[in-house]
Amino acid sequence: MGLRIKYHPILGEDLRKDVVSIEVDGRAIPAYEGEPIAAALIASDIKTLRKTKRIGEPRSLFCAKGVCTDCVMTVNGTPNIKTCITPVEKGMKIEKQEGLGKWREEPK
Amino acid sequence: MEGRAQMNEGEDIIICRCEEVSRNTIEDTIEQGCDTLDSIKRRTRAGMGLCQGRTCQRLIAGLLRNKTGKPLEELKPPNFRPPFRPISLDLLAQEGYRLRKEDELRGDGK
Amino acid sequence: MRTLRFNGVLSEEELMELPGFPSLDVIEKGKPVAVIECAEKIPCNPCEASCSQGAITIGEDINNLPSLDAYKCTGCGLCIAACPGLAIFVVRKAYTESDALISIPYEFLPLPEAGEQVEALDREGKKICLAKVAQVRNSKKYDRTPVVSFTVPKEKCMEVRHIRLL
Amino acid sequence: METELAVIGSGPAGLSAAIEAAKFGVKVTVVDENPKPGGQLFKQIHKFFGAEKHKAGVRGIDIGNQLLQQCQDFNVDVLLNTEAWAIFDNGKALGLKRGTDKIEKLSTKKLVLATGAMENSLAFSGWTLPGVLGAGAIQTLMNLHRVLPGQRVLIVGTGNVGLIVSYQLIQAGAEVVAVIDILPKIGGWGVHASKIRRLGIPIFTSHTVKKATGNGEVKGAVIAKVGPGYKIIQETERELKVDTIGIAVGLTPMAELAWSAGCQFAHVPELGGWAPIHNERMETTLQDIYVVGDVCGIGEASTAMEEGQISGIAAAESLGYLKRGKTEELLEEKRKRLDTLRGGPFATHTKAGKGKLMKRYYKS
Repeated sequence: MGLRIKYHPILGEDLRKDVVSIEVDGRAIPAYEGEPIAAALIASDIKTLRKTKRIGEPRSLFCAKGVCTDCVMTVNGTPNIKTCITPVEKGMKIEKQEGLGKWREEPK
Repeated sequence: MEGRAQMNEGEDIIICRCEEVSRNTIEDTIEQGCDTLDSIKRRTRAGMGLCQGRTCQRLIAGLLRNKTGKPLEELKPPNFRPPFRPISLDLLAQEGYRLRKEDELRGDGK
Repeated sequence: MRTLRFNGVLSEEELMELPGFPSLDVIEKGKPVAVIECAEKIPCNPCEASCSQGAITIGEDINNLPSLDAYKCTGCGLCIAACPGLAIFVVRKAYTESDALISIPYEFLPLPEAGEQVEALDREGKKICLAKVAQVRNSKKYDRTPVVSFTVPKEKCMEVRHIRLL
Repeated sequence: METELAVIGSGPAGLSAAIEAAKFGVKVTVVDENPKPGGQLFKQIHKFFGAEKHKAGVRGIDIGNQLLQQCQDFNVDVLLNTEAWAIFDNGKALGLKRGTDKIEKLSTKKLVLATGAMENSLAFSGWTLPGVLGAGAIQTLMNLHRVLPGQRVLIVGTGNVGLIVSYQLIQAGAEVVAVIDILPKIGGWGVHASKIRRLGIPIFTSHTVKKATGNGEVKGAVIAKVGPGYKIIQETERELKVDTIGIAVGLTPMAELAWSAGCQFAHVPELGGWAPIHNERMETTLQDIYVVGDVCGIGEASTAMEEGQISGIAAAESLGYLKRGKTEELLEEKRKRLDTLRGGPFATHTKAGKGKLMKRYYKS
């Protein structure tokens, strides 16, 4: 987790211990429970969060406050989830969203 | 300053990130006579995506001002209509149904 | 142009005009004295309250520039951490025969330790000489703005304003 | 759900409004779409300017914690993960979406909109690449969530946000390769500029970013000098090796709820564009709706808190919790503080802009 800020002159040491595992496109990624999904992904150097519908451009976090919707991903089968303000929960299944995304066929 | 220096000259770049509408497309539309944010939105979908124009509206207003000379005071944002945040129709319908049931139970359903 | 508004660095002329800048003969005398490099009318006055000697005055309108009474100033350095703009330094030119002691706010990790050799940087971040850390103060009162004091050759004392760890 | 005063947005303005009204007994409900309250306060890890008597020299994060404590002390209800997606009946009812799957209606007597602002965009070739993001977004990511956006950063814009974020990137352990601005002068406070200059960060004024390079993510930034008319001067282009480009070119009020409710607006460039018209009590042209903080003109956290308090007092009076005489006395004190905070040369524009908004209020 090279982009994690463990020690900080103002914020002090990061003492969070509640590391959980989330699944991103089938790969297990460590994350802190409750942090935004996008933060966990960027910390694991996953920058591309979705591909656009027309040109297929990669996109990532842009406004980080739930406004621009560039960070939307498919979370537990639901597309268009703003990952910058959606907290990580243990075992979440996250998929890079292609275009508008697909709803899972049968909601659980 | 506003709007003027927000992009470099003569480049075809994406302006509306959600709907992937380029500068050229928007400028062509303006040349064809669209001179409000609303008409550009209807014509090109710029500002109609998930973010509802929050990211690109200012950029488009800048293009409009540069092309038409219209002052920014005259470029009102298109109408904001709810929902202001993405919300699934399924959820809305469920709530509508629930509220109607409630009204019926209270006996004031219309 | 080498002025604050054009490159973020106060020019010598700009510095000389500041009411918080002690006169050069006070500095020359060598006692520790605050150097307040605050040049714009910011609505801000914590420095005034931080000074137990009443050496810093802003007055009723908090937009006023801080002015320093260099004769009242004991160079205690409490204002260094109190200044939200990190624009106050303490210079003691006659620390030893050859060296001046400079105190600066330093909000970075790792913190240097007393005795450590570091690079001394000017207002543009350019290395101009070496410095030796004398003291690091980081009490609760400073609220996470540690104050680092270090020695540099006397003649550099009005140029050096930051350090970089080696 | 029912309340007496609904506040949308739990930033410095919204929380201050809520606390002030609750102090006088008003039942207050704050709504925020974020999982944590505080708005942009908790990413402000620097000490604030201001009057020593009123939280100057205190870091934004600590002010945030003080406000949250006060919310508890005065029984302010704060609904998090809650989006206000619609506004009905002249602000008397709100459509809320709570979490991902619950819709609820909130009825209220008075409404304070403290929805803040959105960062302005800057369109250049490659600006959609991962690695280009708002400077405020960088601040959120690193100071709130403790993750760096990258290792080597170019900041575009020398306003206070650009300068402060640059300093904080160094504090967090990243490298800031340069800070550039298309204007010939630095936009933000000199002390913030000096802070990063002595760290060795160059500031290039009269420079623009021409493009972000890289395939799939940012690998570099081509910057160039601009001449008259902000046109790029040929042969001044050079590429900086960066993995992150932070855009800090100002803010725009985020006021769609006020638009949709039917509040009247004015275009005031000094305040960041379109802003809802309001009076000295922060009332909009619609009775019962107040606007405070960045949503009615880009300002500082300190002024946002004063505006919030003013609206809280005004709302408390109109709900019958405060007598007219006492109200005027309290408001006068807050207005004086606002005037002082906007008394310096850097706030002349904001002050003029606010004057325009209020003039329009009395015309309408």
